[in-house]
Amino acid sequence: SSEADGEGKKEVYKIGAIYSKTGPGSPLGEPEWNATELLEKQINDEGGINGVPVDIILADDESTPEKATEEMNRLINDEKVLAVLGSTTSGASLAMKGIAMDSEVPLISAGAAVGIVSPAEESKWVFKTPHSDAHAVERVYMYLKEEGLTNVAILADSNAFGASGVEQLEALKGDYGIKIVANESYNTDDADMKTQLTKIKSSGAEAVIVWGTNPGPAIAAKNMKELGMNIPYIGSHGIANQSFIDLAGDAAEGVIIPTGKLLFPTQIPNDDPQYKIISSFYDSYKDEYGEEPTNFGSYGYDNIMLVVEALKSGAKDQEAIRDYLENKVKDYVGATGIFTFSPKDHNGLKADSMVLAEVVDGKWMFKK
Amino acid sequence: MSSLLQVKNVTKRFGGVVANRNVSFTIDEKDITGLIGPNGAGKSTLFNMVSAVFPPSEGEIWFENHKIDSLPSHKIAPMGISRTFQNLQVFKKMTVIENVMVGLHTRTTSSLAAAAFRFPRSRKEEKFIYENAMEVVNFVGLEDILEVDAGNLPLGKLRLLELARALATKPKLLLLDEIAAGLNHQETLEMSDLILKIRDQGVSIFVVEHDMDLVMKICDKIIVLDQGEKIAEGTPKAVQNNQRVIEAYLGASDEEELTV
Amino acid sequence: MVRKGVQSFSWKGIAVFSILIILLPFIFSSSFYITKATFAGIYTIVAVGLGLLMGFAGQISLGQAAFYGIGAYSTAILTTTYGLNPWMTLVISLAAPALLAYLLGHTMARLHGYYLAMATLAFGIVIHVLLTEWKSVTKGASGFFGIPKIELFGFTFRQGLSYYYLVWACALIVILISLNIIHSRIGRALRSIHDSEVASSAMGVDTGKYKMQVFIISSMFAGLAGWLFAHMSYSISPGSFGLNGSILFLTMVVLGGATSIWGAVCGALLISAISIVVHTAGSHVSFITSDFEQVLYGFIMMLIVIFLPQGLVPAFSSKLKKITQSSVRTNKIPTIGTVKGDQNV
Amino acid sequence: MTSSILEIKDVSYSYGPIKALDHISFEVNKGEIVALLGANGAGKTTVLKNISGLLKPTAGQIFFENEEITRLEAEKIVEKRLILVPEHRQVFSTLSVIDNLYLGAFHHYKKSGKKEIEQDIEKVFGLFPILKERKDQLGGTLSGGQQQMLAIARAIMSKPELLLLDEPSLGLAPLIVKEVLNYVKQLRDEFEVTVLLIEQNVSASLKIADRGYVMSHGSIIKQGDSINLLNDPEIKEAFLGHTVS
Amino acid sequence: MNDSIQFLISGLTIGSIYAIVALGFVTIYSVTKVINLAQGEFVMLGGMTFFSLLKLGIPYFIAFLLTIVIVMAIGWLFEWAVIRKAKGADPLSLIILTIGTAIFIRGIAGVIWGKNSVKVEPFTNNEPLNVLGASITPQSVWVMVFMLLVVMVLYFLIEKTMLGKAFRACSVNPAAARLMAISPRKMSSLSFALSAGLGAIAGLVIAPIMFPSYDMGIMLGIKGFSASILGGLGSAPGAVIGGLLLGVIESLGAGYISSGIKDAISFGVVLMILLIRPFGLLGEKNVGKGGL
Ligand SMILES: Nc1ncnc2c1ncn2[C@@H]1O[C@H](COP(=O)(O)OP(=O)(O)OP(=O)(O)O)[C@@H](O)[C@H]1O
Ligand SMILES: Nc1ncnc2c1ncn2[C@@H]1O[C@H](COP(=O)(O)OP(=O)(O)OP(=O)(O)O)[C@@H](O)[C@H]1O
Ligand SMILES: [Mg+2]
Ligand SMILES: [Mg+2]
Repeated sequence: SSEADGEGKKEVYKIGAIYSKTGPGSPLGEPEWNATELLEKQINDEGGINGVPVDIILADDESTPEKATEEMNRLINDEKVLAVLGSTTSGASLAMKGIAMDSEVPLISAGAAVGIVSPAEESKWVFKTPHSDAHAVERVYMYLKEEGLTNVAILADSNAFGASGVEQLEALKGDYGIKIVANESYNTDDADMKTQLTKIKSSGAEAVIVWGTNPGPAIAAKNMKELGMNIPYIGSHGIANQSFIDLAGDAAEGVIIPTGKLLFPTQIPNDDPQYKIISSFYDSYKDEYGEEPTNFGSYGYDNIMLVVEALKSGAKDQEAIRDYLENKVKDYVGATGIFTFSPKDHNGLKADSMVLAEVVDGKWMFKK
Repeated sequence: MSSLLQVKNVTKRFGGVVANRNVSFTIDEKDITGLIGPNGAGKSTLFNMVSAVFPPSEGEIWFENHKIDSLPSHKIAPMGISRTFQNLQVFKKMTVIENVMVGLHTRTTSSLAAAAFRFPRSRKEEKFIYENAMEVVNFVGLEDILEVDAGNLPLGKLRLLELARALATKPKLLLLDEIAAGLNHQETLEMSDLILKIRDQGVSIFVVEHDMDLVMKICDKIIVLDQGEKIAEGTPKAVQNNQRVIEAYLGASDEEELTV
Repeated sequence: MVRKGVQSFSWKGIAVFSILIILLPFIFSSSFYITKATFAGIYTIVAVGLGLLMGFAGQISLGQAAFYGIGAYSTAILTTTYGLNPWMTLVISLAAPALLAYLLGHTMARLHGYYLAMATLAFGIVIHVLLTEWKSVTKGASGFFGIPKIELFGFTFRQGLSYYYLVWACALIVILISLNIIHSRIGRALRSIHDSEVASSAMGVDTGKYKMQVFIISSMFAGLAGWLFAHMSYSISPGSFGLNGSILFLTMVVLGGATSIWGAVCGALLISAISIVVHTAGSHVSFITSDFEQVLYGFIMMLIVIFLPQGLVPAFSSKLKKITQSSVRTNKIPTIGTVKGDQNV
Repeated sequence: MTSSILEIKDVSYSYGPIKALDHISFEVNKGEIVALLGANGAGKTTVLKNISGLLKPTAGQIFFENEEITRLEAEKIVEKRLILVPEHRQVFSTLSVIDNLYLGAFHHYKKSGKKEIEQDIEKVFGLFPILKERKDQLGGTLSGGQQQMLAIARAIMSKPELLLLDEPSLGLAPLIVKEVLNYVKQLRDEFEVTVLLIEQNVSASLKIADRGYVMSHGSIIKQGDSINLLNDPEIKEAFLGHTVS
Repeated sequence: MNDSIQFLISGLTIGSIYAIVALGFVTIYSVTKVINLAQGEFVMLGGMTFFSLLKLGIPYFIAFLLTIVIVMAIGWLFEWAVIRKAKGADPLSLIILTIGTAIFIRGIAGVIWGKNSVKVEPFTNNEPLNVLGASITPQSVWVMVFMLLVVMVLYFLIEKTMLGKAFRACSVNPAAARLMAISPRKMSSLSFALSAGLGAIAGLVIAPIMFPSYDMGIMLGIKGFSASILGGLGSAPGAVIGGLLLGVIESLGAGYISSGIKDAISFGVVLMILLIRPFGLLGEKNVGKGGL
């Protein structure tokens, strides 16, 4: 991706991107990585930004903060990039945040943890695009409230993704009058969760919220069926993909999740402002890689597009890009949602960027 | 003359096997005491208890007014007991001189911190260790191979090295377990001279040995074990002529038999 | 006459090494290399401690990353949550692992070989779970963030050259201390334990005591490394202190050669070098994708063990000795079937 | 005419830079007991290890029953019933005495069948009754001498044609030494086992041996009938002392 | 009450898997004294190969057997191409070697099969059975049946046959073993093939329970290793007891205390047990000081 180097002083916009292509975060990082590669090509094929090509230097942090630190230093000091995108996991993103703040380079993360951008005053150079877990949780709680379910159980992955979800589930339960009657967790590579589910079963929960990425939630769904539990199963946006349904099979039926709209570009109403972006991104991604981009692909997409937006507007250095992001991104329509950044909010999404989906006949269906 | 080591009614069991049964004896200062007996009589076991490798099942062992039978084995050397091993236990990956220097461990005291920061005291001690080790090495005659890794030495040298290492602790009582095993005649002779020389420096010696020539030549007193029990004790001459000993151990003292 | 094994190591080795360390940033000035080298320095500190433990006390640890983590989290929590000065928390970062090692060492004194490995592995996992689950203190799986930088007389150590020199200064001190130890009576006592524990204790070496002392020292080194790591990064997360980390340290020591202090140093450098090679290969050869890096990494590890089974330093010790003078050699003799103790690693 | 069962031709061996054997040649005839003598480090053990295949000569050839075995693996050589009782016993320390004995019969286990092997075990128990008493004790917990007995017994279980014994009397009580050496003689006389023996106990070994070779620094410096060697003044000087005790 | 039975059944199922993996460790260790930390990768290869064969349309039972054969061949190859080449290495270096190999195999698996989990159909109809109010799937029963089968065969092999004695002889004293006409090389190859086979079986029975993926070997390897140590290295029955115990403690810990710290509980218990029994539950103490 750095072929432009040899050809003298031709102007290019250098942007760095660090995602977890390998390691435990790779199910999340791979779509982000792919989306970034795809967009670099698309942008340059269309003649670059105001005629200037972009050069995105992709680096794999192997899901570790150490590698992320090394790559971050390389991108900023050796490659002298204008901005850095990533990383996938919260741990790596936080490590990169420290460097971004020190070196005054804008960073747009795809990590889940709220700490990456809050408090915003202490995160001057850092932004993030993923649905905040808070939004996902609000969506879920709103639904539960409508259904009249108040006693819920949590079953979450013990990794950063799960932990971040649990944090919000705990934080927001009061606002919706929800009672958490069981709070269980599992390890990413656990083979069986019947023990946790048995506990949940006896806890009197009216619904179970499972927070994790594949294959854990699929195992949970299967185990629930085996235990004869038929209380509603609410998942996270981490399983907004076909492979969850493939793995869980029958057990996936009726599972409800909060998700970005990228999950079903054809089902969202035509008049949805995101309709165009989502369907074109979805199609080109699927053409290129033969799989669906998932919610994580949309983070990769928005991360790069936000920087492109800044460059388009004429921002030419780190400072200007940051300022643009903080002050000029208003009602910007992305793949994940509609962003409005401000000095107080570096995530910029509202709960309505998420919708609910349900598995019906082995397919994710738009619920509301 | 006072007794240095007292073994009182010692019994040792390994599961069902009784390796030593009610054994008592004493070792006197500046004496060479021999311990003989058929294979499996319990000699090494007795040795191991005196050197505190494991405690007796019953009975007591006293060394110079201290009861030592339940001490951990590393507390024995500082009291003045040192030993060699039947199945050699040299430090194979260390050089000859280093092996001997380990023997001086108990005669020095500098701590880990002193060593870590190279306090002057630690450096002075290092010098002391080196010089004393050299002295012992010269004494047993290993000075030509100071820097050879012990693992590369032939058996004869290994026996000497074990001896040197034991001597480096400045023992009052030296335990030698089959020190001449595997040595040829010439080497055995040299070894017995060496042992006598060590005794002359005032060290008491306790030997287990199957080489009767050696035993009879150097020992002041001999103790005979059979099936874990003491069956005889006395001067070499007395023991040699003891009928029980002949039956159990020596066999009819006749070479002719062999050539039948 | 060369007096090997006597506390005789010259300063030459250390001097040459120090000069190399000082000059390195001028040769490889890119930020990437300096960051790598800074991490390598931190790992060196842990690896040297682990090398002491493995090569000299003959004990294996599959939980060294736990001590590293305790050092890091102690300082992170105390400086961030309680606002203490990093220099003050340095003491805690050293003392907390030491205390834990002391408690643990007593209970582990009875274990040998793979059983000891298992116990340390278990300990490592328990600590890792604790770091992940004790959310009110450690902020859980996402990581602890907002750790302040170290300052000295108004100078702030930030990632880059200044931190590189800070880390390597610490590493040099650690190396020096370790060299001093192994060339002392205690070092010899330790090595003797490795060859024959029975004979060693018959010579009056209190094997338990020295094993314990080395265990504590190695945990303190790991704690120091943790302290450096925490203040280098803005954040730390439990993932850095799990089994992977422990295995990484173990790998460094084994590849470099456990029987020499320089072995651990070289091991730490080697691992970083391998990852640079793999990284560079990745950016030049198109089929070495990011996914392929692990394959290559595993492959190189295999090659090193196969072709240099004693580790890098012992294998090249004759050549290296000219430079360092003080590396302890280990001439492994091909003993045929000596009846060894059973499970001793 | 006696035929040679073992022939060593010009064999050399080095441990890295250390030359342990320097163009050694000798032979052993069928039915003989031959003693290999020499000071510590002369290279005796190295010779036996080369013959048994544990070490491979750096030069030269070795023939067993007129067949070259120089490059054969140790485990194949055993199958030809050329059996070594190694220096320092080498019993299987964590296996019981009886299992040690069974393993001696490993290479002919299928051929001989369980019954015959059990009979053999009874036979060696007859020779070393203590082993029978301790048959379930672990090899490593036997006393030094008991281990030596076990090593010899195990070799007998292998049904040797040619038995190589490396210091079999090491650590044995005088009474047992005599018994063992007598048994070696008996093996030869009754079972026609050929024996090549290393002994520090030179006088005793020469008494049962027919011939002997004397090694020094990796070479053979003397050879001859036992009687001649026993009376050789140099040998007396070096190994036997002035008075044969 | 029902809960505790459910916890127990879950624990036994998962414990049986640990046990089979642990038996793989035992097999190799009891011949070569090598702790093969790539054992978990054999399990992964079992699961993933089975998946691929099924996807190719090969009948279920044939795919099952074929998987075992293929993984055994890989185990044999691993010994031949890697372990055997590292002659002079001490046990610790060998551990690192096996870790390196594990990373290598995992890396290749990641390239071949991708990073996603896959799904394998259960052996038989998988309608859960009801046992004392707790539910157990037929596949869990299969897991236990295979575990028992494997341990019985292995126990017989190691304790009762000449081959088993030869195995143990190689581990105590390979040079002396050669003098008994036992080829430590052959035994070593055999043990690796055998233990790869065990890994494959573990992978096969577990595939329908957990969704196999290229990196499932790490966790199973560690748990299997722990189980084999807990039971006492080298002891086949010990490995089984260790595995079951580990599984049950984990499950009860998650059930009655907290699922978040279930690993801390189970490994804490392992630590305790080792302190009381430093050589594992059924492990034999080092040989006494008899021959000093
Ligand atoms: N750990 C043990 N377990 C069981 N029996 C043992 C153990 N150690 C020693 N024995 C037995 O105790 C007896 C005495 O053994 P010991 O080693 O003391 O004999 P020894 O007199 O030194 O014989 P040798 O001259 O052959 O070396 C032997 O029968 C031996 O088998
Ligand atoms: N593994 C080894 N590495 C290096 N040198 C060795 C090795 N084994 C033996 N040697 C050397 O080879 C020479 C011959 O040794 P060997 O063991 O054959 O002698 P030996 O005649 O059997 O002596 P002993 O009577 O002591 O058993 C000796 O100088 C010895 O130091
Ligand atoms: Mg003895
Ligand atoms: Mg010899």
